[in-house]
Amino acid sequence: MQLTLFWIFSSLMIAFGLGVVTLRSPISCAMCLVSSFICLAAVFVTLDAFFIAIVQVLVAAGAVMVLFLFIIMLLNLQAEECRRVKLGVMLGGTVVVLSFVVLLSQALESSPQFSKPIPVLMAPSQDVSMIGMTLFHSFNLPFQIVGVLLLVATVGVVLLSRRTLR
Amino acid sequence: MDVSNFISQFFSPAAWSLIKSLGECFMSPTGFLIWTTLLKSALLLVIILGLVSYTVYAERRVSALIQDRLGPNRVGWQGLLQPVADAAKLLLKENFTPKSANYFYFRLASKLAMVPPVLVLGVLPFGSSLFGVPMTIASVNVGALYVLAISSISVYGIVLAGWSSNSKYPFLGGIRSSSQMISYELSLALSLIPIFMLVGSLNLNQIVQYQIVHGWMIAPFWPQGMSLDTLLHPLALLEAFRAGCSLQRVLIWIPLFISFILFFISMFAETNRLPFDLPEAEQELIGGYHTEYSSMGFALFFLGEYTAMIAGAGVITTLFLGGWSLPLVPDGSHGWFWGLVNIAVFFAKVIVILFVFIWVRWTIPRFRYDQLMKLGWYFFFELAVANIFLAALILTYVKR
Amino acid sequence: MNPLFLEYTVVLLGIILLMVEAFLPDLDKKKIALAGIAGLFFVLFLTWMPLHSLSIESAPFYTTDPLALFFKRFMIVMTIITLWMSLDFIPVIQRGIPGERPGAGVGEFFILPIFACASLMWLVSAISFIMLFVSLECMTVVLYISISYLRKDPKTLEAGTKYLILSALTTGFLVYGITWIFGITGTTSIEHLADSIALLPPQSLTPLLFGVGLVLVAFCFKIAAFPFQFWLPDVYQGAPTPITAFLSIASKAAGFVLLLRFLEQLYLIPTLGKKVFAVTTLLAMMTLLFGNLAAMAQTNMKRLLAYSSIAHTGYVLMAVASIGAALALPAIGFYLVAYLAMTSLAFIVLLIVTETSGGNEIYCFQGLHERSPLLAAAMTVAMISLAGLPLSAGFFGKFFIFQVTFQQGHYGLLGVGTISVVAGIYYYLKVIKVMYWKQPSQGSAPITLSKLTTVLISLLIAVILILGIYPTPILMSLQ
Amino acid sequence: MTTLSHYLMASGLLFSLGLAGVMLRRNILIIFMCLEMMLSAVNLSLVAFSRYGIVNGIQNYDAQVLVFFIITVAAAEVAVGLAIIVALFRSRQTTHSEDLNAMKF
Amino acid sequence: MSPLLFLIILPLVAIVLILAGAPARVTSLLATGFNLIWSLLLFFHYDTVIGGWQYLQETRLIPQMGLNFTLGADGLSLTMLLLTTLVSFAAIWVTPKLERSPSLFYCCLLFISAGLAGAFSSLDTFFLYGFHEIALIPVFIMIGTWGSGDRQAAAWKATLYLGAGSFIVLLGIIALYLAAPSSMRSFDFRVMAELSQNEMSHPASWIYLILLVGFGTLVSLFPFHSWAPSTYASAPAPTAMLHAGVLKKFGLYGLIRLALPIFPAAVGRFSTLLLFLLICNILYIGYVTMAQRRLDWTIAYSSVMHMGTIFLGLVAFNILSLSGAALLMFGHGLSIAALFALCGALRSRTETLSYHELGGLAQLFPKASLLFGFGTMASIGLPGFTNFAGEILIFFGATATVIIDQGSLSFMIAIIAALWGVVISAIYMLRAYRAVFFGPLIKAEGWINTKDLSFYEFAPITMLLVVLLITGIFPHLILNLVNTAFR
Amino acid sequence: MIVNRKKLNWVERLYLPAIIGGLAITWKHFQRSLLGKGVITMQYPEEKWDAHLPEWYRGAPTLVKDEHGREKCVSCQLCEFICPPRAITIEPMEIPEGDPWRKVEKAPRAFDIDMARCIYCGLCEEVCPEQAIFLRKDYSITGLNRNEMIHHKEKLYELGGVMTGLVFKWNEKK
Repeated sequence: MQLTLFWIFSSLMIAFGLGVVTLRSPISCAMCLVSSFICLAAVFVTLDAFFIAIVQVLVAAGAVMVLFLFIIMLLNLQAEECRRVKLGVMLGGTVVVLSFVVLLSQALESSPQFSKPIPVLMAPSQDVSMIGMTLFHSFNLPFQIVGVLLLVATVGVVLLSRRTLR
Repeated sequence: MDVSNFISQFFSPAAWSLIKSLGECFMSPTGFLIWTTLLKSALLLVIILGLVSYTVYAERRVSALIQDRLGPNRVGWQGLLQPVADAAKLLLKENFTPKSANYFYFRLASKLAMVPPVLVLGVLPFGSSLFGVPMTIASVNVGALYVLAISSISVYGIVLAGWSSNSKYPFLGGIRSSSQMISYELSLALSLIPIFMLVGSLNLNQIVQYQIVHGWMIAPFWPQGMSLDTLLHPLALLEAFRAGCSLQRVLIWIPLFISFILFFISMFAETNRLPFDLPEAEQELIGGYHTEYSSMGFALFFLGEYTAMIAGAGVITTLFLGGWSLPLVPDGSHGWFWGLVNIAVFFAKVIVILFVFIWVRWTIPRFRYDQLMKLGWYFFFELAVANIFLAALILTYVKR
Repeated sequence: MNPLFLEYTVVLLGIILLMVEAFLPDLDKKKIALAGIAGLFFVLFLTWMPLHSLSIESAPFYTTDPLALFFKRFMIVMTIITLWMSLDFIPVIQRGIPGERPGAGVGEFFILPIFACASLMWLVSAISFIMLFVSLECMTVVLYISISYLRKDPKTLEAGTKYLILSALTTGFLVYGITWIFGITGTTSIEHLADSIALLPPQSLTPLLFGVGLVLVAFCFKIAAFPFQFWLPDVYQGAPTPITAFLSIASKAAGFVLLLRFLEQLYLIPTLGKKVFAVTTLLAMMTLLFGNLAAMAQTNMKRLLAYSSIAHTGYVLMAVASIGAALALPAIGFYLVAYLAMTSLAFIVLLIVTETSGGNEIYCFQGLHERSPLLAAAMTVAMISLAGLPLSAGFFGKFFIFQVTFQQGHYGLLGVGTISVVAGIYYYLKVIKVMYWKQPSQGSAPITLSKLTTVLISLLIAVILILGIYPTPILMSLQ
Repeated sequence: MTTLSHYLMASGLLFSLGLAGVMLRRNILIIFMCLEMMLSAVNLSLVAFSRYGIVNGIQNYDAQVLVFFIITVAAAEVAVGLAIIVALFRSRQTTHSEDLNAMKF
Repeated sequence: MSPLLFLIILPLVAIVLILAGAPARVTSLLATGFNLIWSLLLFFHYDTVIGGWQYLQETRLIPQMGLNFTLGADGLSLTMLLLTTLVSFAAIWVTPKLERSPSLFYCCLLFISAGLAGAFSSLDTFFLYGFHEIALIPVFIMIGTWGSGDRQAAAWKATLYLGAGSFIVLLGIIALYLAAPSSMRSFDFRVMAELSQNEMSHPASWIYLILLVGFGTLVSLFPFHSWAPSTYASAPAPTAMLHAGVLKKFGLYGLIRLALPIFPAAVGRFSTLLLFLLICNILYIGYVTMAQRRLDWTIAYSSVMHMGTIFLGLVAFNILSLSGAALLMFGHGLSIAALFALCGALRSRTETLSYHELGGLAQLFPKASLLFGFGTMASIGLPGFTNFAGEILIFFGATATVIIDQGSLSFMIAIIAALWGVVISAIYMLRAYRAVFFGPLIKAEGWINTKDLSFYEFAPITMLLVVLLITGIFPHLILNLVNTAFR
Repeated sequence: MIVNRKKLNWVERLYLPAIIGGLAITWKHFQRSLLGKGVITMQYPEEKWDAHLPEWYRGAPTLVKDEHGREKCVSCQLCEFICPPRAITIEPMEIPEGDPWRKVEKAPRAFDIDMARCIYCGLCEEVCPEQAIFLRKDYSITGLNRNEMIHHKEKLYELGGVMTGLVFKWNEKK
């Protein structure tokens, strides 16, 4: 069950990811990314991380990407016209990415800990309350900092996007 | 055993063993889960589709009655077959795509608009249990968040419809609608937090269970442990009320009631209903984001909108009005009849809320767009946050 | 006093000023800056209060070791200087923002650095990757906003966009690296990283190295070490000058603190440490060469300072690569303090000259001596110190670093360092040359300085010269 | 049987796709999207490590909290970033990275 | 408080006063004048019987590193300090009226003066080095702003060469410092020398080479000399006076203080190399000097060439030659300062110093002609001038080394070359004298000024030459002090 | 006259009382209608409003004949000209020799009004010099296709009938 779901959703996720990188129209890119995020959430579910999956959908797909879509529409971005392909950039990019993947696979092969089967969970997943406990107890300080971050970001967005400041 | 023996003689042994293993598969826990879930989904879908079409009908009738008219009353008795006729008309009309529209997204959008509200229904406990099967399609421990997440997804259909029509009015409607939905999602989500704090769970079933024990979220006084017997003894009744009432319970009612109001009003904005139907403001935008749609595309939008309304009403019922529970009515473990009664109770509550939706629609005029956004950002958002603090204070510092 | 109160005070200061700005829109914005400066001085004073230990929840995230305290003060001082500089920047801000009234958006320009200061103070205390990530992002977000603050100027926005993309990329690398380190060691603590690594089976080191590499890449982006420095000149040139100063000093120093905390742990694991330090040495060399050689060709003062900041990254990396030496940490600390004084001095002068000559090309400094002897003297002192000529703070900084490098026997690094110093003398003197040799261009008027600015400039000159003779207090506070 | 390396490889592929997008695409908005993709790839790795790193049947929720932080921070970053990009578009009428050449050496 | 501190601080105070608005020339004249008197007092107050380091003061800066701010002087330092104050006083006195920011000019001169005083009175290598480097920027500014000819190129060349050279010195110093065991590390060169003599510290001989290259660049030793002529030729006269007269001596001073006591063995090992270089300095540069066709270039090259002779004194490495070297440093400093001052005075009148455009100036400027004659004689090393005493002592010392230590052939060649150098210098100096001051008056119209030297030009040059004569006739005035350093 | 907007106090600014008041009003209507009271809807095909149609009701345009059974229309084509939606098409013809009404010279050969286009504005009636065209009370004009919606001359006269006692200026001529 887990395996099937994993294969379905992860391959979909990567396929949509490929769409983001290759499609020309920004709207299609954005929609691919949304789909990729939703598939990612499904993969999270196969890992028993329900809360994270939902947050991923809620924030990444439901808020962030809508914002993207908005901006694309607002700016009326058209599909990228075929500009001159810079061979050097293409080649460099491909090489960097390939070497990255090769490095990763070497890292994965080097240790047996990556090929263990999935461990069994003792209790039914209580991830919401556990994350809540972790967040508000032991991670209180970082949580406060995130609060400051959001405050600053709010101020900043108002400053940057108002047509004329009052 | 006899029966199975009797049946088995009609089949070859190989076929019989196949049938038997299929049956075992059917009754194994996983198999059982799967087919009951499918059945529940089908059941719910049927109910919802019926409900949607009759909501549309009700909308027309109620609006007529409020305006001293009669409304559709020709097709069938009192016009009850009107939805069927409407559906037939929509299906048979020409499905038209404007030339300058982006075909793929234009077609996709109408489907996308339909899916999320239906998905929301998946976690709603629409009944207690029937034959031991819980009447929730999926009992998720993040149910409430799931509802919010899915409703946040529903923006896409609208935005895409607006954009892909490649026309002014749909575009404006799409943008308006999505920004409105995003804005009100905040107060929608924040207004629920007092409930989560009180119940300590995001699971909708558990929230309903809590309400059965401690009383509906919008009821400050609740006779705890009341049964048919206690009704007859005034002292026991008093005792039940005393047990269900504490200072905290009374005080927490204030933030909960504010939550209820916030959630309710935000729901109007979230489902693009009057007085917040700016995206479809006919006078300004013709039909908003679905201006260019016809036939089935249009029907899907309509369906989506009303499903969203029903789902919203279901969420309100579940979170604030005790879900399928009604005082003194036992749950489904006491027999299938009570299970059915519970389902009926749930939908009755939903229908009452739907009525309020319609009632409000024909009472209150439309807001101006800037007023709408201001209301969302300057008032509801702050109120919701303050409400959370209030609830937190009460829960922490007032004795249970 | 609870050590967390330091940051809380700063954040509170920021919020109060935001409120004041929001509810008293007619207030003179200068007063906000002055209030900010006063408040930060108060916090600076608080850092010398006795601190007691932390609660159990915060202890795994936050430390108050001398390094953290030292850099907290560093950050506060830099923020004070930034605000102080910004006082002279008000007309530019007003020109750069579409506002209904002349004061619109000016107040926030003073308030944002205060939040950045708070996040930097958290950052230098971070001993957990999570804390590190969160506070780093907080600072980054403030910088995004501040860099693109002057929206009417396309250059600013371009700089903002570039910084945005590259910072986000950095974040990606950083977080991916953290993930791997967490995955292998099972901990997000930096403080106990070495202990956790020591318990690992040897075959786990390869994937760990993968994570370490990713984190290092991210840090290199932050401090602009060689292959990851390309964003820096554009960003520096486009950003508002006080923010450029803040970016080049505070954010860079923070990057070094993180690098130090991280590498300190790796240094304890010889198998891993050797590889990592070989890479660091190489990075230092390349950074030195690139920064100095590229700086020689610059004609724009801000770009020059940008490349010089890359070069200085190289010098500090020299000391980082020699982290085993006893004096390495004080050397880095002192170098960064010296860098703070001299770079901010240079930026102040640049800011004033840009405003009075209408550009930040080097030729705008022509005959500065005749327009304002104090400014010219200040710039000279800054340049001398940046070039590392003696009896200035910069000299002591370089001196300590070379000494540390020598001690660790990195002779190749020393050779590259020597070349860089000579190249450095060349391009820093170019500025001095323009100020003294050339006559002022036609129609440029003498520059009059406000009293506050004069005080700041004199203070910084004094600090540079005094540290050039008496570096002991800074050095002591890190030992 | 799914192993940790399955998840890590999926996440790594997504990450490198994002990286490729950042390097190859020219539209800043799409570059920004690719950055988001990279961050979510990281989240997958984190959750996988957290799920597979179970000690005594109890998960280490530190990683999931970190994921939560990453999502939050990324959202804030996107908000600010898009504000900047929109401001850039307003002043330059472009979102192409190649057109950002006001400052050259 | 060491009285030496006064020498450093007074010019700095004067700078602050000038920046605050005090009249530049008067303030700086007063400051350097007081400094001159003060250094004379110190010079004569030095107790030659006790010898060693006097006027000591030690301020601890970084105890863990052994970094202190130590002031103190022995005979050699006092001699150099006297030279500093003399030349700075003269330089400031001789400074003409300037069009562009005169106060900056005086500030720069005072800076150099303060730095030199600091360098010659510091006992810590760190400050020894640091104070010397102060001069770098003022020189750069002065040449670029008020220089003549190809001043910009000259300024760049000088600054980069000197910057690089001094940085190499710094590396050498750090290497020296690190050579000691970590508990005994110190920057005090007395401690360094002591440690190396007690074999506590093992500085490798390559450190000596580093120091040699570094200091050599500062002194314009042969392959590193090319900055010097152009700098002196294009610098304004006061700058050239201070730089060629005093600043350049710092490299030699540093070698005497650092290299020689700490690396006695290495000096011997690398003496052949050094001898080869100094022969080049004398002969090659000597011939180059003869080929010059401009007065300022001739004098500039001559100053490079004379360094060779002094180096010979250092290589010979006995008390005789070292005293001679010290004496020659003093004498050369004064004479070259006087010559540059005269050069400056002539240039301000004729705007050219090229031989074929000049001639017969003695008719117009008799005073200048007279003083130049004296300067020429001093520079050649005729008896009666300090230069003569110094050179003689160096030759004697070198010969003594050859005889006593069975010195090598190269040593003998060097001595012969140095003697030959005297002849070469006589050739070019006399030719210059003749070409400029005698013969027919070529051109007088279009010159800015045909008046003879004014008082403020005449007096300081005369002062320098008089001191040169006095110490030339009574060299023991200096030798008494200098010998205490090499005892 | 300037009417200043009323300054709302804070209760009013909450809008809740107003909303509740509004809901009460609509509820009242709903309740009444539900009980069948006050519903003013007319069940159309069964019930019609014909009896109540006012005098001035403007229905379909028609042509009328006079008391002699003669066409009043002289096909001057003014109505065709004025018709905003150009619904009227007139084909004139000469009145043949010998006709008693020959002095009028012209009469319509064909007179079509396209009822699919007609907007019931009444301009034709107003402009007609002969008062030959009138808007009558017919309002349910239907047809199964577009052709059926065109009223020809016969239909128009059939609907219009006879109109007497009005101006008939040609009578005095000749």
